[in-house]
Amino acid sequence: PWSAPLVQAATGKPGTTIRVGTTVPAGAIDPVTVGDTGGLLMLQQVGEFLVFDQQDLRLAPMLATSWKPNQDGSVWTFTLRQGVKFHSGKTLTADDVVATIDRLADPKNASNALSVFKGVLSKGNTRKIDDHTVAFHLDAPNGNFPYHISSDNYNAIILPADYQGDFEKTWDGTGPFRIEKYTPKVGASFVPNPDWWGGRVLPARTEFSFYTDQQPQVLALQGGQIDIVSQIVVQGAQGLLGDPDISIIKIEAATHRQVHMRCDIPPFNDKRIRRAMALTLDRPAIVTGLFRGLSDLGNDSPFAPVYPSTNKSVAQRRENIAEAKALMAAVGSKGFSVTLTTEQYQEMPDYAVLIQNAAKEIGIEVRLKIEPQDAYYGSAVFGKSDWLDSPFGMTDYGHRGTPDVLLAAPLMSGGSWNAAHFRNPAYDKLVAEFVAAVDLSSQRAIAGKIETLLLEETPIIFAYFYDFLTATRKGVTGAEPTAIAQLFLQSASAG
Amino acid sequence: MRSGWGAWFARRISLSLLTLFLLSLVVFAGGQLLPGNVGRTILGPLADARAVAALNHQLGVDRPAIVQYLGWIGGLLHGNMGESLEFRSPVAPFIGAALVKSLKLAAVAFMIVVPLSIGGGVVAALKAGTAIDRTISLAGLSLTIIPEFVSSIVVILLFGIWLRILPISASWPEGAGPLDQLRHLIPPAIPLVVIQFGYIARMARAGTIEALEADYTRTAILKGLPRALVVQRHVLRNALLPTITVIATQTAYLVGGLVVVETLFRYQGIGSLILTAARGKDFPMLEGGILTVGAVYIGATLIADALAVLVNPRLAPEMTG
Amino acid sequence: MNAALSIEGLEVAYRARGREQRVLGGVSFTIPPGGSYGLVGESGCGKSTLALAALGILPRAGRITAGNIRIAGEDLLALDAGALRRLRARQVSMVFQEPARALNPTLTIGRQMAETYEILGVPRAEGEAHAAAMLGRVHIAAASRVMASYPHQLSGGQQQRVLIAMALAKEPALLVLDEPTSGLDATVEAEVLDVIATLRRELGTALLLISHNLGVVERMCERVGVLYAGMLVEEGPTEALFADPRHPYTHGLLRCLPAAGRRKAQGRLETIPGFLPAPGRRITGCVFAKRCRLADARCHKEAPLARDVGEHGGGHFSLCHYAERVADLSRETSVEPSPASDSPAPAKTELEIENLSKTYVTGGAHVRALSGVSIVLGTGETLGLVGESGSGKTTLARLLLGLTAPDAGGSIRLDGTRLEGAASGRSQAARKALQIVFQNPDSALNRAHTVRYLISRALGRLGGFRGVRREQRLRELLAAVRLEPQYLDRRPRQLSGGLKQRVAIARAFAGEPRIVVCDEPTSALDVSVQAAILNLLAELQRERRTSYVFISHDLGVVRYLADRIAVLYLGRLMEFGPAERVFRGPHHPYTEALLSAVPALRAEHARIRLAGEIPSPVDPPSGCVFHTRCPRKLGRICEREEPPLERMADHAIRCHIPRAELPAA
Amino acid sequence: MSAGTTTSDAGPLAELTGDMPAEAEEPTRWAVLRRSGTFWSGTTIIGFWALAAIFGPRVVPWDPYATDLLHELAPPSAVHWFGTDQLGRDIFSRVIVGSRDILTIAPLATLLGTIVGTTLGLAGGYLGGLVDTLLGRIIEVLISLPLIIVALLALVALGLSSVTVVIVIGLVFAPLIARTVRAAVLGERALDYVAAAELRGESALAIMFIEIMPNVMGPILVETTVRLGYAIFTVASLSFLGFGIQPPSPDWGLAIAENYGVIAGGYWWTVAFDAAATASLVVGVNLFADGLHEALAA
Ligand SMILES: Nc1ncnc2c1ncn2[C@@H]1O[C@H](COP(=O)(O)OP(=O)(O)OP(=O)(O)O)[C@@H](O)[C@H]1O
Ligand SMILES: Nc1ncnc2c1ncn2[C@@H]1O[C@H](COP(=O)(O)OP(=O)(O)OP(=O)(O)O)[C@@H](O)[C@H]1O
Ligand SMILES: [Mg+2]
Ligand SMILES: [Mg+2]
Repeated sequence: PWSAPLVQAATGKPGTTIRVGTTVPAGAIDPVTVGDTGGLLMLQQVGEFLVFDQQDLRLAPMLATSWKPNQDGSVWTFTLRQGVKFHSGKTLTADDVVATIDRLADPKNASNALSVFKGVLSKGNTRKIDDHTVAFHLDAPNGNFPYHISSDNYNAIILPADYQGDFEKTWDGTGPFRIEKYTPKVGASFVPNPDWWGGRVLPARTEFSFYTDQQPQVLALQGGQIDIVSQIVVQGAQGLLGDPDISIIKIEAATHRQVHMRCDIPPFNDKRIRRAMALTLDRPAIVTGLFRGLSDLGNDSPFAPVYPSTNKSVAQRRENIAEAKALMAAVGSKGFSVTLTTEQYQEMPDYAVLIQNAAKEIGIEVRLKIEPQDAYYGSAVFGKSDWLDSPFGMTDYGHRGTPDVLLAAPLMSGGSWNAAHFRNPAYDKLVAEFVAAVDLSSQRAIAGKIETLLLEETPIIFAYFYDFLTATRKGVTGAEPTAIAQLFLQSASAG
Repeated sequence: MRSGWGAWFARRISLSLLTLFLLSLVVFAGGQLLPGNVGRTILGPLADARAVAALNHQLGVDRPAIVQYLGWIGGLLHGNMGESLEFRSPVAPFIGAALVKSLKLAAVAFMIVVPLSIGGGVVAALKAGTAIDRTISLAGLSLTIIPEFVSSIVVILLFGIWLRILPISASWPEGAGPLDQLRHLIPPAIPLVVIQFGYIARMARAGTIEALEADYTRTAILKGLPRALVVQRHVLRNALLPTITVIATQTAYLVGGLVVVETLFRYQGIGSLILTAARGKDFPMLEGGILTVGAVYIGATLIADALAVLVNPRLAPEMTG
Repeated sequence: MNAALSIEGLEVAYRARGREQRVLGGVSFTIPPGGSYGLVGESGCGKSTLALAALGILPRAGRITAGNIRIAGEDLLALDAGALRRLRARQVSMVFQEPARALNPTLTIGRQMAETYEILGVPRAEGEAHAAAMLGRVHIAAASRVMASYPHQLSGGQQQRVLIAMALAKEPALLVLDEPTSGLDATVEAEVLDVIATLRRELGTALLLISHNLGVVERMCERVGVLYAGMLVEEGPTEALFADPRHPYTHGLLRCLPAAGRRKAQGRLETIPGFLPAPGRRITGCVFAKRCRLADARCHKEAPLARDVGEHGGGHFSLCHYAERVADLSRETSVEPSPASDSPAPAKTELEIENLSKTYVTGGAHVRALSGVSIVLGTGETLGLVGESGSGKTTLARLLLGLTAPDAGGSIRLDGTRLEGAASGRSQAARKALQIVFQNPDSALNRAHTVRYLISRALGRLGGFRGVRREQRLRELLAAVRLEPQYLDRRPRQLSGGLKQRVAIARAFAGEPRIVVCDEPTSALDVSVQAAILNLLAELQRERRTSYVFISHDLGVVRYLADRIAVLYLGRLMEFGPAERVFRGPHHPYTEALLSAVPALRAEHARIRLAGEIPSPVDPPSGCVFHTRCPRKLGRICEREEPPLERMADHAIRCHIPRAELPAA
Repeated sequence: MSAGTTTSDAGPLAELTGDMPAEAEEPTRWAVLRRSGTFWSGTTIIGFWALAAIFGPRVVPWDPYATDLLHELAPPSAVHWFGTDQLGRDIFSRVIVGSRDILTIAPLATLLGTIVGTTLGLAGGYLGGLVDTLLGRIIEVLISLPLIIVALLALVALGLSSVTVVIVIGLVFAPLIARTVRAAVLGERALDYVAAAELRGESALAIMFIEIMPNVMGPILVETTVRLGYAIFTVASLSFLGFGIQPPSPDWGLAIAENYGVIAGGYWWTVAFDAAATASLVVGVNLFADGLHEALAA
């Protein structure tokens, strides 16, 4: 039987305490609202999803044992696992699933999953067939629907039907660990759930310490005060990469930066200039310099190499200054100056500097405006957000299990994250086709067309998709992170 | 003068309350300037606008600002500091915990720096002009100007990573005893000591030199008192008054201003609490945190002033002014 | 028996701004056991330095570069720390100029007194008893209350007496007093000096008394040394030295005081031109040569040696080549007597003050600083305002000028027109008409500005002068106050005290004022400078018919300048009338006491002692406010009824005693 | 002697002959300053960095902005004297040129704080009464707010730019300076020259700025130089926290923030030189301030 979302076999020593450093949860731990890595990591310690999105981006059963679409992919039916118990002792039934998903799809609920379900699943369309079968009636056919309610959708941990919004009191999930103690802003500890359906839980205890910054976590790991840093980025962790006492768990992911160029206003309203800009970047060098190679190259579309649906036959864009200059000349531009607005986050300032230097080659003078994240996003609606309003900007996007959302919101006409103000009916149509496609080969075919179109238009530069990295002390085994910063520890051992 | 104390305290306290009230207004007005809104901050930039609106409504931050402020201050008058918007639970426990932590760190820093710097300053003054004096003064000057983030990193690398003799996180494990807590507090206290040492030592030195040249010291010397007694009884009592005041004014910084140190040493003091509250637009938390720092500062200066009067009753008439 | 103090060839230098500056250049003198020695000289001549050096307590910057000091036979400079401490514990005491600074503000009086005994090994209880007894001997009544007090809770006079008690507690062989009374009122000063004299006699203590007040020194000391620029220029028995000075400097010092009874109408006061040389400056020849009217080429080249010039024996030394010719100086400028009118010529009334009161409210207490004062002042006259510290003199001055608003009810009329209470509410003309010369020129002159700016600004604002006219007036004004144009570009810190006060006077006169208030304009200055300033004021008045309100605690000075005198006590006008009448009497018992307390040179009159302290203006005594201290108190009536200000002609007295029975000089 | 004659040889003019008054002889403050080793060491250090800021870009061996991803984190060598940073930029060149922003922002911020603070201090101290009470409260309010937090909040609220940093630090310093100035003004206010000016009918503004201000320049100057040290410190701290100077500026605080994470990996040179530069500048300013202070106290 499928036991746990585990790649490595549980060979570690049982009964150890695993100490994890992670980002401090930004607010109350409520599965409905949580939207930050610290919070979702807490949810996932006690809660479980219907399906689990594995490191290779294929789905595995979790609380659902099987699922299938109807013919056109507009209705998906899930069969639930039998004999699963919540920590409170209650048995999991279809009612719990219906209530959980409906809660997340309800626009009145401050649900963080609302943007995922938008145009996919509406409130009231999740229906109980019997105690262990649930059917999802979608707004439109969707070949990738199971991903939307998988561990990819970190809000979608299954809660009891009578959940009151008091998660921090109950921590009532079905997972391998139950809460021991949670102190906001400080840390949390968990102990094994003896009734877990998946069998034996290896550690005796897990302890999470919250940090506001990566550096102290790195230092704490090196100082031996924690065993795992749940997520590291290469910047500031170069020291760990060569450290013989440290192991790095690397997961290929679709995490990336979108460098948008507004297609509706100068200076980037001509697609040749946008292409010229994209041609200045030496992507392999960037990947080496910023990520020590721990990254895939981007080809200016959301199709990351990690996605099975990505069409790899489309040629990779490379640095080509001559062509870029030619394009500039064709437009009659001798260069201009423009401000690149971006966030104070991870490697982004460095990347911005590299863009700045690269653009110089074709006479584009880039000024940098690097803001704190909240200032950059502002109110996150058009007209009140540097993110959505700036002519030239760079935004951080986390990993997604499928490219669907990334194809739609940032690029489709009227997309709510369409900072590039890109409007292309042909593209919109292709995306609709892609989303509805149920089998991989047709998905790949459509992907090829989309990739080609985006290379031609280049509203957004996707230069890289970097790997998700978790650092552990040597001797830590069995810890399994996901590319969205979850961390499964039921098989972990601290040696 | 005795009856003056009551009036003095009453006046000081009412002035302090006025200050705190103004402070809360300033913070509130300042908070309005912060970009974005709470709902957006909690749910993140990519969340659906309907969810954001729903959350803002739930939290009551879609009401007019003045209504929110009045509601908050009304609660405060009933001893209720309000609920955190981000954590959706009362702010008092958060602030209480952070305050205790900040005070502990400040106390440890003071415990190290006060004897060290006053001792240093006094010795420098007694040996004024000698090599000892110059060494102490120069050390003070050099240390004071090392930015916290520089000295903190040095401390972490040196004691935490290379020598491994001190923890690199200031947060002690659950249930740690006082000694263990102290061990955890020493590393973050070091940068603070480094910054404060020169400042306090300099004050102590100047005060001591002045008192050493004062007529009353001459009077004492002429009484034939042993030098140690002259210094202890006549010089130090007067010399250290300004130093006390200086130390008191440092509390605002030590209790609320340690963003860098708290971040680097992973310590959940008031400084980082205020900062995260501000970035999260968590207004009740922000108000509570800042008012707490304000109250600590005002309290410390009050105590310092009262102490000064106790030590030197001549300052008492000023109390009425 | 060993001398109490013997100093030989003492040289002291200060290190200032990286340079050594010699401030004492070979001073020698001896005080026999039980003897008393007075040291006089201009400010900055090294008096305090000498005292501090003699006891081995120079400031850090100071250093003894030569000479030796013996106290009761022991060589101070050769003693180790322990011996020095023992010597200090038993043999020497010092009382500093400012009592408030010589007491530790953080300890009670009792504690500080006890230390003296503690160090002598006296048991605690016994020490306390001794301390209380000692306080009794310096006329402190409530000894136990005082011992429980902190220094700031005592008045200046009490503090000084405590210090004296502390100094004498160990019955030292030598007592050093550095200007022990200069911060005190004449009445208090007299009492403090009495205490010292009595105790000294009883204990057989030798005394080194430093004072710029020649009267005090004359009264207290057997021998006097005159210090000039770190040199003892003359030294001798008090009697001989004062009667027959043998150094031109001493002569000048004695002559520049307004002698008893001398009035402005009788002519100028003697002055000593020039300034003290800067410390550390190398001088060839006689240090005083530059200021000396006897000096000739020899004096500038050849330093004189001390020699005995006494005709009466007893060791009268002078450091002058021409000591024998000093006596001739007096004859050159003898007083030309001019007819002194008894009461001022009837003048037009310039200023009329009626029923003026002022109550300060501080910390809930009401301080009645001035209570129903009515005074008139005629054109070209001087009103002398006298009274002890806190009597309300400055308050009255500030009310006149509009710097403080008076209580409702009173009025100030200038030439018949009523003036607004606050200067800001007055017309520019009214502001122009009333100007002031402050006590302390350092405080009164903005040290950031040049003399030119200081005076021009006043000329511009008050005189309304611009451009060339202003420049012209500036020159005229400078000439009027006898300032040379070379000073125009100096800042106050580059001027001496006397020059500064001249600038302040020039500024006050810039707008052709009708009335100038002078609030103790010379009390911060040396006597030699004081004379020049008084001369200047008198001349300006003669030239311009300006009226003065002249405040001073020095009755000698007031007598020299004033045409009318107002005596204030606790904010009440006790007496008001033409100067000569007030001085001659019959006068108020308080005036009588004030007059008798002045330690004038060779004064003959007996002193009247005022008992007790000045009462607090917060809670003044009932009836006649003076009854608590009045030596002529009649009885119950004085306690119950406030006497009216009784006028007889232009002389008013507030006393129950009938005029005929009032004292007269 | 008759009235008005001034020619007698014992007359007043004669009083003026003789020596100059003692004070005129003493070395001026400037002379004290000139001989102050402290002052000159400070001036030398500041001068060095000022020259580096002005001429640095023209003399440094490398373009401080040029990235070279193939030679990132190279240790100090003959080619890169101070090594390279994470983007392969030459650290020596960056340290030299890095004085630019801080040497513009810190003095400007200090100047702004001094001007505003002095004005507030003069107004509170001279006008007294209600104005003073209110200003006093506001100053206390601002002082009880930890500096770095005010700066952070203001920067978040007003948006990031060097101008904002100047304004924010200036305004944060203003109450501190105002407090010092006010205390000094209170001392001056009691002096008689102020009363004399009032008696001339001078306006409040004239009294504050023409009469009083020159006399409190000492404390203002000392406060300003001390604040300048703190300004450098604060600008560096803000850069470190990511709220100050923007990349790709070679600013020292920013460089330390960008690189301090890698020192544990042995790449000490990415931080050490910038830290030393920051420290040296603050030491320089403090020495300068100290020397000035000594001279003014003399
Ligand atoms: N600590 C010191 N450092 C440097 N110079 C000093 C110091 N104390 C005094 N002086 C200088 O020494 C000279 C003599 O000073 P001293 O105080 O002995 O004079 P004084 O006669 O007591 O004057 P006064 O009557 O004003 O008290 C003065 O020029 C003074 O400026
Ligand atoms: N601003 C003030 N506030 C409160 N009380 C004051 C104030 N100014 C003066 N007084 C009080 O008023 C009384 C009279 O003071 P004033 O200064 O007029 O006396 P004075 O005769 O000039 O004394 P001195 O000879 O010491 O200068 C004193 O008791 C003094 O303490
Ligand atoms: Mg003296
Ligand atoms: Mg007075």
